Amino acid sequence: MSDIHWPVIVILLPLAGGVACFLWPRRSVLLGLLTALGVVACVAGLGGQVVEQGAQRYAVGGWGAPLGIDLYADGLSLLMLTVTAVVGLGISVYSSGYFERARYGQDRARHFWPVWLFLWTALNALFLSADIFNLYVTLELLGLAAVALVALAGGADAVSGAMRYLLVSLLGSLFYLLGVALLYHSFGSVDIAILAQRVEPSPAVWAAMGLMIVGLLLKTALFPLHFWLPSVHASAPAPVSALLSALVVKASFYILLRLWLEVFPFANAALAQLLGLLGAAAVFWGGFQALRQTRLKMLIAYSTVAQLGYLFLAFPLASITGWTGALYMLLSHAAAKTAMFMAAGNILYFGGHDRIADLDRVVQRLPLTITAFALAGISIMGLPPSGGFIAKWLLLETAIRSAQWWWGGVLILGGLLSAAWVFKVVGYAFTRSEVPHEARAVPATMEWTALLMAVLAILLGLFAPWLLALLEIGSPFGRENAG
Amino acid sequence: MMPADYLSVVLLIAGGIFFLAGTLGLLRFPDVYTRLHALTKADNVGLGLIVAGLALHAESWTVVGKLLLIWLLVLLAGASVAHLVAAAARQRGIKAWKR
Amino acid sequence: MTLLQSVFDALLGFALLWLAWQALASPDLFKGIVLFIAFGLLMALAWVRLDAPDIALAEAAIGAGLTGALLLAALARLDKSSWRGFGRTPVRPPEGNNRDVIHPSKRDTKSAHEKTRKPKPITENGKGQAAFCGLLVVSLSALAAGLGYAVLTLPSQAPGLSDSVAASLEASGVSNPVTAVLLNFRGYDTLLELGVLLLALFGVWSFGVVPERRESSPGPVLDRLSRLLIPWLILVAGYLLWVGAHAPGGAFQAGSVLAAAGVLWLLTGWRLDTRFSGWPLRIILVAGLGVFVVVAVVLILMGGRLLEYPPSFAAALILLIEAAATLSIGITLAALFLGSRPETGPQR
Amino acid sequence: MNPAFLYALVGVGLFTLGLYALIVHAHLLRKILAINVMASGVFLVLVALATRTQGAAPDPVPHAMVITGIVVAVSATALALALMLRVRAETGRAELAEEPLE
Repeated sequence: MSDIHWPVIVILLPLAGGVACFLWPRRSVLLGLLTALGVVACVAGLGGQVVEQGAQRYAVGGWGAPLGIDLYADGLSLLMLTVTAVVGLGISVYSSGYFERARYGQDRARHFWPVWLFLWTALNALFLSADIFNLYVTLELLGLAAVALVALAGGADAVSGAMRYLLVSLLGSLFYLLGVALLYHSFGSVDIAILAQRVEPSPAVWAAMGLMIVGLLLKTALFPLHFWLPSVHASAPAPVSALLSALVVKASFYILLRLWLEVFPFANAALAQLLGLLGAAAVFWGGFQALRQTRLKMLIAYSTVAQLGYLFLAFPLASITGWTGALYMLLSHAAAKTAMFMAAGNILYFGGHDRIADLDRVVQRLPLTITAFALAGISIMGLPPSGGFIAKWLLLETAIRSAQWWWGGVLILGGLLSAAWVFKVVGYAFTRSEVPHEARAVPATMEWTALLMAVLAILLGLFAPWLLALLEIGSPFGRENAG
Repeated sequence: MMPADYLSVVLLIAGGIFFLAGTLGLLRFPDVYTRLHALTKADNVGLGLIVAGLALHAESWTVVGKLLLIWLLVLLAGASVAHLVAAAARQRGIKAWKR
Repeated sequence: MTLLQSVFDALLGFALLWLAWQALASPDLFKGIVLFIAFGLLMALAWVRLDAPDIALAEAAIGAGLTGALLLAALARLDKSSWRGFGRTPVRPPEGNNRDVIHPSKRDTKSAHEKTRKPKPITENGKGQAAFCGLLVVSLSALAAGLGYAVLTLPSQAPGLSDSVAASLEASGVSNPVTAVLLNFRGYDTLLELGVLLLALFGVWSFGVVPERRESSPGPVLDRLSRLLIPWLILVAGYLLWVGAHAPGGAFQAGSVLAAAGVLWLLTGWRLDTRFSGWPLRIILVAGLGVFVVVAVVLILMGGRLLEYPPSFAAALILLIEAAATLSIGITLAALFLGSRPETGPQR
Repeated sequence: MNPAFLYALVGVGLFTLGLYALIVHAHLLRKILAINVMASGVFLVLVALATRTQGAAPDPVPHAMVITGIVVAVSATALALALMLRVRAETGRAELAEEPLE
């Protein structure tokens, strides 16, 4: 068991699956689902290996850094891989219903699977890479796949959104790559661990830091660089919106986190405060905009802007508990937001529109879907016993302990804003709209997947101790005592 | 310097002059047809002279062969592309320049 | 001599900046693209000056050549206004319009270019726009100055990996260090990169069918030229592939030369027979990535690590991977030029 | 001046020039050109700095990285151009509508 090359299999399996879906388009749903199951099993295998033996380093080609590329799996990467696997499986199952029978014809379905499996490959490769240039390649693979998936929806909004997303994504990658160039020429390596040993402040390193942070923030859509996100996430097909919100924006955040912790440990407190402030602004702006939206998917997209803001509150707090809280936020947001976009997708599928004011007794007609939405809402608001609650609790605890209570205020006010829009949507779900709408039966798989993801978001609150222990493997956040 | 070196320098400079003339023609001639004429004629000879100049310095016959091949391919491509450009221009109704 | 070189470097650097500026600022899109191609060729010259002949080849073939072809093809399709709403179903331009598509009259092209002559204002009022542009110029100048300063303060000794590459070159199976890095030391990057290329094709195909440009018959000259050149291009591709093991060249350069042959062939009006545009085409497209993955898996099953070539097989394995990659890169790039999935035979 | 630094500065110049054009121009084809110019700038910095040790052979690792980068750039360009044609077909213009000022 222990000598199986799990990190490699986790990357190559979805890649091979994508190629297979391309070769046998008529079998793509079956192949895609099988691949999804296989990837989940392999991530579990990797998890077992990491839990048993601690953090893993894998030298591709046997060369080892700095000449070769290293893969690295510790608790942090394992957690990201796991959330990708779980959400990915959910999205695969959901998509098998959505693309098969929705207004997207057979043709759209066969285009979806190869691209989605390549996107999964990119995510797994990204979370396992220990090499900043290799991370650039995975970022490009991720970005192009995401753009292609957004454009699958067709129509002026989706296509324009995809185009804007592509330009933003390429711009972010180029900023990042210029940073890579400066780091390589300063220290002669692109391996994160080696850079961490050699790095010392210099003008080139400051420039690299600025470039990489801006590039990654652009991709992560932190306020005020979020301008592209709402229209893209709102116009994509529902499962794609789910995976963009749950996984894709988190990937660039993950790189940012790794670099911040290991390569740029000398980054000063002022910068951290700035990131925290931008995060707080995102929480308020996103929450406020979400409240103003009239379309359900647009509302959920703005809530993503707000939720991404919470992740950055950990930067000024800068302690192990703070980082853990941010990671837990990422995790529970992934599950909850997947459920929400799936629920929105069901409503759209059912009634052909997502105008909040015309939800028209959806609660009676799609009870599972509305339950999923409400449960996901509980996690987004941060009420116990959900995953969102644990995350906010950890962040709040750190804020108070490090005498920066105002960040705690942001958490609470942000929660109130979320509560306001969740109740608004759920409220309209009970009312009868003036005009009756045509309605179409939603496949059971789509309703149940949404519900399962929402239940997962709640259950995350109960698994917390286990997951937090997992996160300590390889101590990605350093060993200093919190507080 | 060997006599071959002098010859090579002369050839290279002569090639450069032809290129200069061709470029001047491209910039100064009044319409697409005359510009093509300047470009292809002068540059083909210029490249030929430069190839000859470099061939004198070549270490082996394979290099000479490669240089010659480059020249021939450029001749072929240049002539055909000049024709295509001119044909396209004529199709679009661009009149030849008259004094 | 060094003075001459410095003057040349300075002129080249200035020309690069000037051409880039002209290409981006030109009111005529066609002119902009042509200037961009010229920019790519000068970049190739810069690579030669920087002792990077491998990149010079790649830049000339891919950066200037193929990107230029892609840009021009896209511009030509942009000018046609007769096919609104392609995507769901293949829409052919109505028959009556065909002449227009074939011979865009002077007026047509002019109007298409004219449309882009006035850049759209960023904001409604002109004063606001001027202020915005001013602010932008100031902040970007500051960015450039900061980056320039950061670059200039780097130590003048590069702490690169030349020595480790040289030390391991023996075991890599090839003697061209760039190929060794691409296919062996950092082969995993190349594996993912082939994935990126294939993914771009998935994406382009998923956007739907681009209306076919019904070209006028290309005429005897182009026909003859392609007949003469294509065999040569294929030969050159094979040569570049082979020579890449010990001299500048390799799969990417070879693949792009192959793609150039494909583009030339497509320009003469040739289309893939529908019998071959299903399975056979797909197999070739995924061959590069597929062979790479299969080699990786076999090596792991034999007890090695991912892409850990046994030194005695390294040369052969690299050549095998490169050969498949060349074929796939060439065909993929040509397919990207075509712009949409070739119609498949009646079995679909 | 060491030519390595000269070319690196040209690279920085191209990067900023491309960024300016990307922001200012509305036409998508120009934006795509701008991205390509920016990429060339980054590649130039990456390779130029590798030759800055006087008298030593250049470092091949950045060369390989740039070849990877060039292929990624052409893939992205192809995708962007195809998408531009889709935008043109769906909206009638090869420009993006201004982002609504929320």
